[in-house]
Formats: sequence, C-alpha cells, structure tokens
Amino acid sequence: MDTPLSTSPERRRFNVADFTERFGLVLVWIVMIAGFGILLPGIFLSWMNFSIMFATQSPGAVLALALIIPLTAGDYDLSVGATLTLSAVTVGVLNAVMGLPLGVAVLAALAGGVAVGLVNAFFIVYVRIPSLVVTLGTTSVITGLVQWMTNSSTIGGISPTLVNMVMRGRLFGISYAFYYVIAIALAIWLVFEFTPLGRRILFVGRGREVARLSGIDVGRVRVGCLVASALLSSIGGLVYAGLLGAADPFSGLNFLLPAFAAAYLGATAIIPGRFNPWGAVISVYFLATGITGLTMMGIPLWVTSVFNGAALILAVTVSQFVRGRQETDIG
Amino acid sequence: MDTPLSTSPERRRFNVADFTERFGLVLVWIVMIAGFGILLPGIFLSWMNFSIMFATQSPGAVLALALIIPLTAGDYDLSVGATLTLSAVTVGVLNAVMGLPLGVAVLAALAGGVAVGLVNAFFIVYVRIPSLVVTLGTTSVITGLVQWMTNSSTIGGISPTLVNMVMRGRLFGISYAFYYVIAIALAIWLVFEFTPLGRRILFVGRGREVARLSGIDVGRVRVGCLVASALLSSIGGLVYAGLLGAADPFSGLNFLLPAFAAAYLGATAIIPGRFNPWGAVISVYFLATGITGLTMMGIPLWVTSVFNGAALILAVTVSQFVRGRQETDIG
Amino acid sequence: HADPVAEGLARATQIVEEHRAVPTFQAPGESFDIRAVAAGKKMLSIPNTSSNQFLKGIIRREIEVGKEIGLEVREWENQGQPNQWVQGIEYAIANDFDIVDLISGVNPAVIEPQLEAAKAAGVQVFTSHFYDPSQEANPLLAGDLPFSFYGQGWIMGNWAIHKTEGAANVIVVKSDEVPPTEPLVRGIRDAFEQNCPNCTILTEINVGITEWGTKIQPAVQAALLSNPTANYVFPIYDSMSQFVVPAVELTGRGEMVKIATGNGTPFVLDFIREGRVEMDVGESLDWVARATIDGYMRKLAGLEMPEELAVPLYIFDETNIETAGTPAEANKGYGDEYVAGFHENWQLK
Amino acid sequence: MSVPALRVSGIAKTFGGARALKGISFEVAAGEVHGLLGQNGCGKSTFVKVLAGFHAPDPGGTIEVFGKPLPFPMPPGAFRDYRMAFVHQHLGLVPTLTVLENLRVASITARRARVNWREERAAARATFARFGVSLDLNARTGSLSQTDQALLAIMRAAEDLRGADGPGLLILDEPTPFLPKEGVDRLFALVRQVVGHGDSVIFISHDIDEVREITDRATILRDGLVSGTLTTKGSSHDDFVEGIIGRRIARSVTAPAVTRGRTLARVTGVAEPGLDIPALEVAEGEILGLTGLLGSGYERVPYLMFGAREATVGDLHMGGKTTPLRSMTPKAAIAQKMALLPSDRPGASGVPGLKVRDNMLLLELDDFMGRFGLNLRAMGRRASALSAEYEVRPANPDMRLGQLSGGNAQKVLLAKWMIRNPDLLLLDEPTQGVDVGTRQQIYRVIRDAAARGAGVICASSDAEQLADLCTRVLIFSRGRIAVELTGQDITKDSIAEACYGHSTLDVA
Ligand SMILES: Nc1ncnc2c1ncn2[C@@H]1O[C@H](COP(=O)(O)OP(=O)(O)OP(=O)(O)O)[C@@H](O)[C@H]1O
Ligand SMILES: Nc1ncnc2c1ncn2[C@@H]1O[C@H](COP(=O)(O)OP(=O)(O)OP(=O)(O)O)[C@@H](O)[C@H]1O
Ligand SMILES: [Mg+2]
Ligand SMILES: [Mg+2]
Repeated sequence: MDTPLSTSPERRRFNVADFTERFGLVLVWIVMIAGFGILLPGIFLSWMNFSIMFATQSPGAVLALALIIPLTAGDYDLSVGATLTLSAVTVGVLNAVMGLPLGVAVLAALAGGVAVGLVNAFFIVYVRIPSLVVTLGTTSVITGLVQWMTNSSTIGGISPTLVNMVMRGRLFGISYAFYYVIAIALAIWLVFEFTPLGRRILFVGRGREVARLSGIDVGRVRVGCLVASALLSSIGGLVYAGLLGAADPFSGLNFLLPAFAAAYLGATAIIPGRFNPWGAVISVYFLATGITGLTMMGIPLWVTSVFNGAALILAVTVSQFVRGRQETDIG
Repeated sequence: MDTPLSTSPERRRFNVADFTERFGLVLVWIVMIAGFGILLPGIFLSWMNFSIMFATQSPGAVLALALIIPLTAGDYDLSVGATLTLSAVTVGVLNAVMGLPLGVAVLAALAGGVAVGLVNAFFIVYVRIPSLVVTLGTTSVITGLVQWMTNSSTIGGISPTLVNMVMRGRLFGISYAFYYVIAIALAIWLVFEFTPLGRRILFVGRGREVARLSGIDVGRVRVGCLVASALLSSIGGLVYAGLLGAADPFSGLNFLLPAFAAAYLGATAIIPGRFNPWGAVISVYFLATGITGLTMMGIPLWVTSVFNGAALILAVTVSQFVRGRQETDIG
Repeated sequence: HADPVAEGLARATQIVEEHRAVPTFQAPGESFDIRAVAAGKKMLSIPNTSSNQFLKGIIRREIEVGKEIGLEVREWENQGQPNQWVQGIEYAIANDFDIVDLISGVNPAVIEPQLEAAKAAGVQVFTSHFYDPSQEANPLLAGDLPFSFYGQGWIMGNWAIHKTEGAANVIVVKSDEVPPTEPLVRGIRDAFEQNCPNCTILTEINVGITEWGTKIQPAVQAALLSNPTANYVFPIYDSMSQFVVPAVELTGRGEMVKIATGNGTPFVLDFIREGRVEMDVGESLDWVARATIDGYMRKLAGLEMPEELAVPLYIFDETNIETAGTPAEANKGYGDEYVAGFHENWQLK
Repeated sequence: MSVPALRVSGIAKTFGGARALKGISFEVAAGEVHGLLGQNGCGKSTFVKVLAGFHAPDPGGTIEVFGKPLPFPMPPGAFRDYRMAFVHQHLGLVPTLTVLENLRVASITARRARVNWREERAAARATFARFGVSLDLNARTGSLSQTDQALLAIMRAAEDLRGADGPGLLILDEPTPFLPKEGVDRLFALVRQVVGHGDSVIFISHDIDEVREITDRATILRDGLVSGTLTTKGSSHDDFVEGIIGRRIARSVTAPAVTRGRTLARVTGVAEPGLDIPALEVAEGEILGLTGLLGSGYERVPYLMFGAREATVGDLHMGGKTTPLRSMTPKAAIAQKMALLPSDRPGASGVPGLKVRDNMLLLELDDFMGRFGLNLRAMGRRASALSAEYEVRPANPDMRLGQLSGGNAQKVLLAKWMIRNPDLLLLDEPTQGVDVGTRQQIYRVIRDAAARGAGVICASSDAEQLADLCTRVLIFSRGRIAVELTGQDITKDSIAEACYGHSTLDVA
C-alpha cells in the first residue's frame, strides 16, 4: 500500500552545495588572507597583525552579537550603538570624573544597559510600537543624554584596571577583548542551539502567533531578548572604554551599520538562513581583514568604504546563488 | 433564505476617536507652536521664522517622502541619505569643478539616482537579498565614492541659478524649496490614493504572494518603487545643494534617521496605519518646530536630541493608545 | 661646520623652547574704547557643531566678555548640519543681529547664498580661527581673523625633530575635508624640509571626521605595522588621539612611537599626564574669545582689523602639564597677563 | 465537438530536486464542472499555481485554455486575458487591507489612470447584493471570520468571471473547508449558475460527497501523475476513494462508549458578543463535536477555553480547579494538559519557514535536555520516529514545514500536540485540506486519545466528519447551544437538519 510520495530519504552524507554555503565565507576569508599575504610579504601574515585586528574589532563584534538576539526574536534594535556609548561614558563619568571605584562604575554601566533594554521592551512589547521606531527614538534620547553627561567631550583617565582587563592583558599575544567576544559568541551559540530557550526565541521570531498558542510567553521572550541585547551592548561599551582608556561620546553610532552588516552577512554562513553568532563574528573579522589589508597597501580610506559595502552585497549574493535565489527567511 | 452573514454596516459618520487619531499630530503641533509663541514673544510667531524653517527642512522632507514609497511596497531603503549626498556632490563636481552647464549636471545627478535605484532593485528583487542588507551595502559604497569624488571636501561655487531656483526664489516669502516638497507630497498622495498603481504598491507591500496571485507584477512594482525613492533622494540632493549653494559630502547620512522617524511618525497621522505623504511632511515640520523653538530659547543642544526621540516615541504611543494598542500594520 | 642636521636640530630646539615659555600679551592694535562700539550691538555665534567643546568654550567666553563690554552674544546651537547653519543666519537676519560670528568651523563656502542675503540685509558675517593667513578668505565675508594653523604644524614638526635629534619618521593622521588641514600639514612638511634632511612623513592617513571612531585606530595600526621605522604619530587634531593611543599601545610600540598633537583639549592633556601622549600644542580659549571680539569691534569702529588672530601657541608636555590642572581644564596654564592687557587696550575702567 | 476549456499535456514541475508534477495531461470540456482530486501533496495546488502563472512549469508541457496556448512564463495577470479566475487554497487575501480593496483588487490595480472609488464601492455593493452578503467594506479583512474571508474570495473569483466576455474557467482550490453546509450549498448554486452561462469550473476538494454532488467528471492525481479520470455519474464513493489512495477503505465510525466517563472539563457562564453558553462540559473519553451555521460562534469555543482569545466572563473547571476564562492563557492551558490545534495552519499552528522537527518538538523541548543542553541527536531520532508513526510524507524531518503539502503539515502539527498526551484536546477543523486516506489516520489518532481517557472537543463545519468521529454533537445557533445529538442520533443528515432547522426557526 501507501506508495512513498517523494523520495528524498534522510541523508547525512557530505553535500558540496551545503558545505559551500556554510563555509563559503570562511573560504573567501582564507583566500583573501592568502592574497594579502602575498601582496604584503612579511607584514600582513604576522601574528601581531591578527592579534591587533582581533582586539580592535571587538567592540564591533560584541555589537553584532548583541544585535542577532533581538533579530532572531523578530525585533530590530537600532539602539545598540547608542547604548554602547552610554555604557562607555557612564564608566568614564563615574570612574574618571566622579572618582567612584571601577567596580561601581561598571555595575552602573551595565544597569544603564538593562534600563535601556527595559524601556525599549516596554514600548515595543507593551505599547506595541514597531521596534524600528522605538529604538530609533531611544537612540536619539540616549545620544542627547550622553551629550549632557559628557558635555560632548571625550573623558579620559579611566582606571587602568579596565584597560588592563581589556587591552593590555594578553593571552597568546591577543588582548583579552577578543576572548570576551569568543565567550559571548559561545554563550549565544549554546543558548540558540542547545537550549529550549533558543528554540523558543526562534519560534517567537518566525511565528509569533504559533509561539503564543504553543504556550510560549512571547512577551517575556521578546523583553528578554531586548534586555539581553542592551546588556551586551553595554558590555561592548566597557570593552570600547577599556580599549581606548577613554570614553568617546560619538563613535557608538558609527559601529551600528557595520554591526548590522555583520549580523546579516553572518546569517549566510555557518547556519545559513539564521542569525548565528559564529557567522556574525566571522563576518566582523572578514570585513576587518579586508580593510586592514587595503590600508596596509596604502589604498586610500574611501576604498575601504566601497570594500565594506561591496563585500557585504557580494557575499550575500554568492550565498543566494548557492541557495538558488530563494527568498530568505530573515530580514 | 439568505440571512445576512455579517452585520457590521458601512458607516460614514463623524467619529471622535477617528478624528483624534487622524489629526492628533496636527493638534499637538498647533499646541506646541502656541506654546513657543508665548514663551518667545515676537520672535517665534513670525512669518519669517516659519518660512525659514519650511525652506531649511525641505531636504529632510524630500527624503522622508522618498522613503515612504519603498516602505509602502515593503522594502527598506537605507541608501536614501547617501543618494542625497551623491546627487549634491555630482552637481558640485560637474558644475562647479568641471564647469559643465547646470542642466547637464542636474541631469547627471538624477541619472546617478536612477542608477542607484536600479542597483538596489537588482539585488533586492532579482537576487532576493533583504532590502536592509542591500541598501546598507550601497550606502557604504556610495559613501566611499562620494569621498573619492570630492576628496572629502565641501565643494562651493555651484551655479547661482540652482540657488535661485531653490532658495532665493520665493513665493509668499517662502523659498521655492518648500513648494517642491508640497508638489512631491501631492504627487505621491495622488498616486497612492487615486491610482491603480498606488493600490498595486500597497498590495505588494502588504502581501507579496497574494499580489502576485492577483496578477500584479510584483517585481516591477518593487523595482519602480526603489527607483522612485532613489530618484526622489537625488532631487533631495539638488534641493540641498541649492539651499547651501554648495555640496557637502557628509551630511546626507544625518538626514537618514530623522527621515525614518518622520516616515513612521507620519504613519500615525492623516491616514493612520499607512505610510502617507502628508503625515510624513507634517512630521518633519513638527519635529523641526520643536527643535527650532528649543534652539531659540537657548536650550542646550542635548535637549533637542532628547526631544526628537521622545517626541517620536510619545506621539506614536499616544496614537497606539487611541487605537487600543493594536499591533500596527506597518513596520 | 656645515652640518645641516645639527643646524636644523638647533633651529628646531630653539623654536620648541620659544613655545614652551608662558605666552605674553601683545596688543593687537591701537587702543580704543570698545564699550562705545559694542553698546547695544548683537552678535550670533554659530559653531561648526555645538557638540564641539573647543568651540563651545570659546563662545561661552565670548558671552562673558560681551557682558563686560555691553555686546549681546548668543549661541546658535546646532548639530553640525549645514541646513541648521543656514537657519541660524536667516534667524540673525530676521532678528536684526549686527554680527554673525562663524567661529572656527562653519565653512563660508557652504552657505554662500545666506552670506549674500546677510550682506544685503546689513548683517556683518565674520569668521575667526578658520582660515590660515595663507588662505584666501571668502569674499562675501565682512571680515576675517585667520589663525596660523601652519604654525601649529610647524611646531609639531620641529618638536619631533628636537626629540629625535633629527631622525623623525612620522605618520600623520588628518581630515582633508576641513580647510585648516592643508596649512597644518604644510607646516609639518616645511619643518622637515627646512630643519631636518633625514626626517620623513611616512604616510598621511585621511579620515573623515564622522569616521574617526571606526577608522583611525585600524588605519594607524596598519600603518605602524607596515612602517617599522615610524617613531612619531601626529594626530593633527588632538581629539583624534584617543584612537591613536590604543593603536600605538596595541602594536606594542609605545616605547618607540610617540604621539604629538595640537589643540589643548583637556582629556588629551590628561593623557600627557598619564604618559600616553607626549606633547600637545595648546591655545587659550579665553584668549581666542577676546581676540575675536577685539577684531570684530575694531572693524565696527572703522579701525584696521588685525591680519591674524594674535593668540600664541603654547606647548604642553610632561614638564609643565601640572599647570593645566588635575584633571586638566581648557583654559589653565596660559597665564592671565593677557586679561589685563586687553582691558587696558580696550580702555576699560 | 467544441474546443475544450482546458487541455493540459505533459506539465511537470520540479522544486529544487523534488518533482511535484511529473507530466500530467487531461482535458476539461467546455461547460463542465471538473473535479481535481488526489492525496495531500499530489500536486493539485501546484498545478493551479502553474495555471495562474505563479509557477513556471518545467519546459516541455503545454496548456491550452479555450484553444489558446498559455505562454510560459506567463506575465503577471495574464490569466485574466485567458478568462480564468481563481480561489486559491489560502484564499489570496491581504489581511491588513480592507474588504473593498481585496474584493475589487483586479479593478483597482488594473492598468488605468485612476481609481474611481465611488464606482468600485457601488460595484462591491452590487456584488454583495447578488450574493446576499453584507460585509463592512471598510473593515480590515483580517478581522473577518475565516468563513467570511472564504466567501469574499469566492465572490471575487465569480465577479472576475462575470467581467469576462466569452466563456471562462473558474478554478476553486479547496474552497469548502471553511464553509459550513449552508455556504457549500450556496457555493454550489453559484457553480451551477456559472456553468449555466457556459463557463467551466475546476473544483478541488477532499470531500468526495461534494465532488460527487457537483462535478461531471474528475481527474485524479497520484504522486504527481494522472492516475485516471472518472465520470461522476457512473462512479461510486468507493470508486473515488480507490482512485485517490489506490485501495478501498471502510468508513469508520467511533464506537460509542459503554458508559459515560467522568466529567473532565466544564465551561460555565460564557457571555461574549454573539456567544452565550451557560454551561458546556466534556467527559473523559468523549469526542464532542461543535457545529452550526455561519456566524453561530461555535468555533470560538476552543479558543476561549484555551485562552487563545480574550474572554470577558466565564470559568473553566478542570481537574478540580476553577480558572476564570479571562485569566486563561495558552501557557496555563498547556500546563493543565490542554492542547489546541488551530485552523489557521500557517499563521497560528505551525511555522512554515522552520524545519519539521523544530515544529514537531516545540512543546517537548524540556524533555530533551541532557547534561549538555538539548540532545540534538535524540531529537532527530524522535522526529524521524514520529514522522514515520504519523505517516508524514516525505518522512524527512529536516524539510521545512512549508515544503510539505497541507495534509502532511497537518499531521506534523497534530503530532506536535499528541506527543504530550493531552487530557483535553481542542480541535478546530482538524482535517481541513486533508485527503480521505490521511483523514482516517487523523481520526485514528483522535480516537486513540479518547480511548486513553482524554476528552476531545472538535469544532467542525463538516457534518460527515462529526458523524464519523463524535460521540456527542452540539449544534449552535446564534451563539447558543440549540440542539444536542448523542449516540445513534448523530448522522450527517441529522446534523444538517438541526443546523437548518434552527436557523429557520430563529429567523422566523
Ligand atoms: N514552493 C515549494 N517548494 C518546494 N516544494 C513545494 C513547493 N510547493 C509545493 N511543494 C511540494 O510539491 C508537492 C505538491 O504540493 P501541492 O501543494 O501541489 O499539493 P496538493 O495536492 O495541493 O496537496 P493538498 O491537498 O495538501 O493541498 C508537495 O510534495 C509539496 O511539498
Ligand atoms: N482580531 C479581530 N479583531 C477584530 N474583530 C475580530 C477579530 N477576530 C474576529 N473578529 C470578529 O469577531 C466576530 C466573530 O469572529 P469568528 O471568527 O469567531 O466568527 P464566528 O462568530 O464563529 O462566525 P463564523 O461562523 O462566520 O466564522 C466576527 O464578526 C469577526 O469579524
Ligand atoms: Mg493544495
Ligand atoms: Mg467560521
């Protein structure tokens, strides 16, 4: 009886298209490294170069990681950049200007992040305003508050302990900052892949009503994700402050677009079609490698902007052709 | 037999909640104007003040209008800010630096806008990459190209004809720039409300698959909307260049977030729940009124950022409570 | 005797020593009764952006000086967007201001139509601390008080010559979009050309102001790695140094590569105290404010406007950094003799 | 003989690697109602979408409509030039737009200079008048009940056809699952009217009685191929069943319980707009059917009990606990071992973009927590086993739910709830869009649950299904329970009669 209708059996075989899709970005990255290695002998392919790049890009990487959490749950959080700045200047003001102990300043910065997340969540989840609108608004509000707190000036003199914990302290020649990124990515990966919570977030992002009728507290999951992204952003702010040894009231927003780019680019790699932490981290370093290489070759900086944009579009294009130009589920 | 199946009758009566929802933003605007009029006697409530505001905000208003077109069709276009800049500097480089006639420069600028729109459309519609990703990428590419074209410097000396046509020429004391905004808004409104094309766009934005099953050429509509938004952005660039008499390679991106804010805020007014041109224009001038008033009162800068964000969130919140906190259709 | 290296080093050292001495006041012109000119006049100061503390500091002091002499000074708060500057000038025209002060940053080329409108309406638009004396001021301006950015670069160049004893290899970080950059970099180049045959500018990194936060650090790191002989980085505007400092530290070249910069921004002075930056060429904001108002009032009085904003440049390094205060303040360390000097020159009291 | 309305030859369609249609050929005569039947996933909807120009078929095949060959790929909207009109399986309405906009989409998006809103409105009212329906033209379509939405889509297609000059072809892809008997009758009257005009109709349904009632001939698809064409008059119910699933099946009826079980759950004091239920209870082992005419409100009951829709008053008594309905949430319901299978499959029941295994095991995640988090391997094994147990085809849990046909997706989602062994199973149209073979499998699952002692509440507009499945049926009228049928009294006819009997009584 019952003829099998379609005949795709379950397979766990090696699949070239699948592999290309998952590791395409990594392969392109390796090719690019090799290319720059040949063009810049002795300079590019040094441990030093990579260790520096890994450390320098860590605030951006943390931000990209922060972003993918609400993105997975179906919400945009544009306020991550502003929250990063808020956290950095909170540490600056409390520790350097008001002389409070570093620990207190750090806690206050993290608490500020949580507060931003809760405010976002209140308007998005309770009042039901689109997340893009709310986080656009909070970005503007936070930017104003930061200007007020810092008088629009960079705040120097942050405790060297923070700098030691982020930049000066090294393991295998790489600043601790990088390991924080890895630790955060690992944590997100474990939660996304190996916990029920991760699956719930995914369902909330892809089918709110389905999730609700399956007994998932959709509101709570969304609130949690928004708070998590704000908290991670404020950790990003700590990393940024530790890296500079100062708190800069302006740069946070500049990290925003690259972080979005990395989050989306990352969704084409490792676990294609889903926002995923390893993809995001690899994307950040992929883009940074290109820019570092170009800069070392003495190419003017405007080229790096073009590279950034073109690499994003082309990488996603390639991944789209591998998938046969299906409409993606993300975005 | 034929029992009436559902029994909600059509109504065309005056409805207070409905009216509040549609004109709430306008009312708040009027109250705000009155407030500043009292606080700043003789200065704020002058025709001059408003005519200046109407003119100086016109590039932002054009950008907000450009945005609502692809937003209605369900695509984000983040590249409008960069396209505005591109158009302004194209006119600057061709007319002021290379000495080509203004007409040629303007045509080239508009052609550049169309080209950006087509590139966006190619990747979004044909390759099927999420619009957010593509336009993030083209923003970065255009930013690089603009820096290359201008050597990152402001270009002065654009033909006074352009300045006359945008800023110096006045009607009822208001620069022509304002009337361009009104003309564009009117055109969009007519298309959105009174033409089949407008409904096609709406169907495409609200239900792509359904639109296709209903015989709408979804691809073509989306391409058209993306090209229209890029073209309008480049018109915004011309207005901007005409207002300044110069081309500034950096400001375009600053208009982006406010334009998004205005587009979303506008979707709470006039035709609530839909992106609409009058709502967008009113929102631009509403936010500008607040900032102008605060500036004139000598309130520190940071307050204006807070005002911008808070006004956006609060206005949308009020509109949400009027609607009983339903999930909105947009976003 | 004909050792060009040693001679150049000697000249450089002398230039450095001159600017290490606490500055002295020199009258910008003949004495005049400033109150008589200023009484009842209104001036609108438009900074490049109100978030720039350097400019805001100047304007705050302009307001105070204005109170002393009867000039009403207001700031036009803005976020650095040219259409806000346009709005500011239109506001000044509409509200009968006498002077618009484009203080250090608003490029007149960006708002020419408004300059014409202002001229037609009898509002005098001045710039101060924007052009270098070698640059042509926009003809639509009522007057201009240029500042020697060239001199700032000149001092930075000579500082490196002096410190390396004639073997400076410098990475310059700049922003070409603002007009002061060109004379400033020319000053550095001239210093090396005239006083140091062996010194080189290894590379010039051009970063747009809006991209400082994301691009300076990686670009400087890449430059340091590809130029192992570098021993100085010049972030020509000292606010850049917050991104240069970690770049130097991360590359592990802190011992060898020093940072010299200019503007006297307080947090950078703090960096000097912490040993992360070596030198900063500063100028007194209050002095700039007074010299600016002095120049404008002279013009209003029908007197000759000074050819240059007579504000001295002063070197901060580890030897004198304590005079700037802990934490550093924007206006400390320059002495206060000039205040009395202006008072006397202006016939106050 | 006249030109056939539709001549299909060698049409194939491949999705990725899977061949949904493997080259089908058949003809629809002019003026006939032609059934298109087959198991879930045999390619019916795919064929409809090829016809509409939504999918381009694989090269090779041809389709002629009234003698004119269709160009492939078809330009959007070209189906109108060939005088075809569609009611798609998921209706093809945009929920966030108004009724007017959805109804008049063809006209208001046509290539014209401007929309004449007054005319559109008048045309819409005329349509409503013709069908004896009255909907608020300004209402958001998504706020209509599923039934009203189905009517809207049907009216739209009928209007499309009226506008065409010359004979047309109306394609109805499962228009009936949301329609109560009364709506089906009205639809059939419409179909006859259309055919009377000389138009042809393709009718897709899993309800064999409906097919036998309305069609002249029927083409049966199996596994992407045409397995045969039947002439309705000469074929019995069993002939159809055999054609569709390749074997005969006996109609199965739930054996009535010997003794009524203990009361499992009781709802009291429900009073919502259009719904008024003083008390309703379900016993252990009971399969309670809810039905009624359009607008009678029966289908809201499962959602109210589950906390899926906001309620104002009323209580749920279950397991010795009394919970006010207004404080009921799906989460609390699940904790009380309730389960709800909604009728809106892609919107409320499962996520089409996620894998079958994720959808299937969503409720069970906590059981797969090993020492190192979720045991993915065990989850894979469980999903495969469940796919096999519930006969999901293809049995590949790594496929996305949206890639499965409707019936197979429904089995996955039933499995999702059944693995929790719910005490109270709430179903809304559990076999909508499910073929006759699969329907039996779903019945079996439901009966097994009841035999285990669970209570089942099944809201359905399908009288035959209720007759086969339920041990007790409540017929609603205007929001109240009007008739209760038990035991031998439950037949397809008695249910229909009760529905109408009450409506005429009420109206009178
Ligand atoms: N877009 C698609 N991508 C991949 N596979 C698809 C797609 N659409 C349909 N299929 C597959 O094609 C086959 C036929 O599906 P189709 O929807 O035509 O079935 P059907 O006969 O309408 O079934 P049902 O009675 O359940 O509606 C199924 O195996 C389905 O999984
Ligand atoms: N989300 C909603 N927002 C607003 N109104 C709604 C919403 N959902 C349902 N309604 C309205 O509530 C009423 C009841 O809806 P429901 O779908 O339960 O229909 P019903 O009473 O069972 O009738 P039918 O038999 O026609 O389906 C309908 O008039 C419908 O328009
Ligand atoms: Mg189907
Ligand atoms: Mg119904």
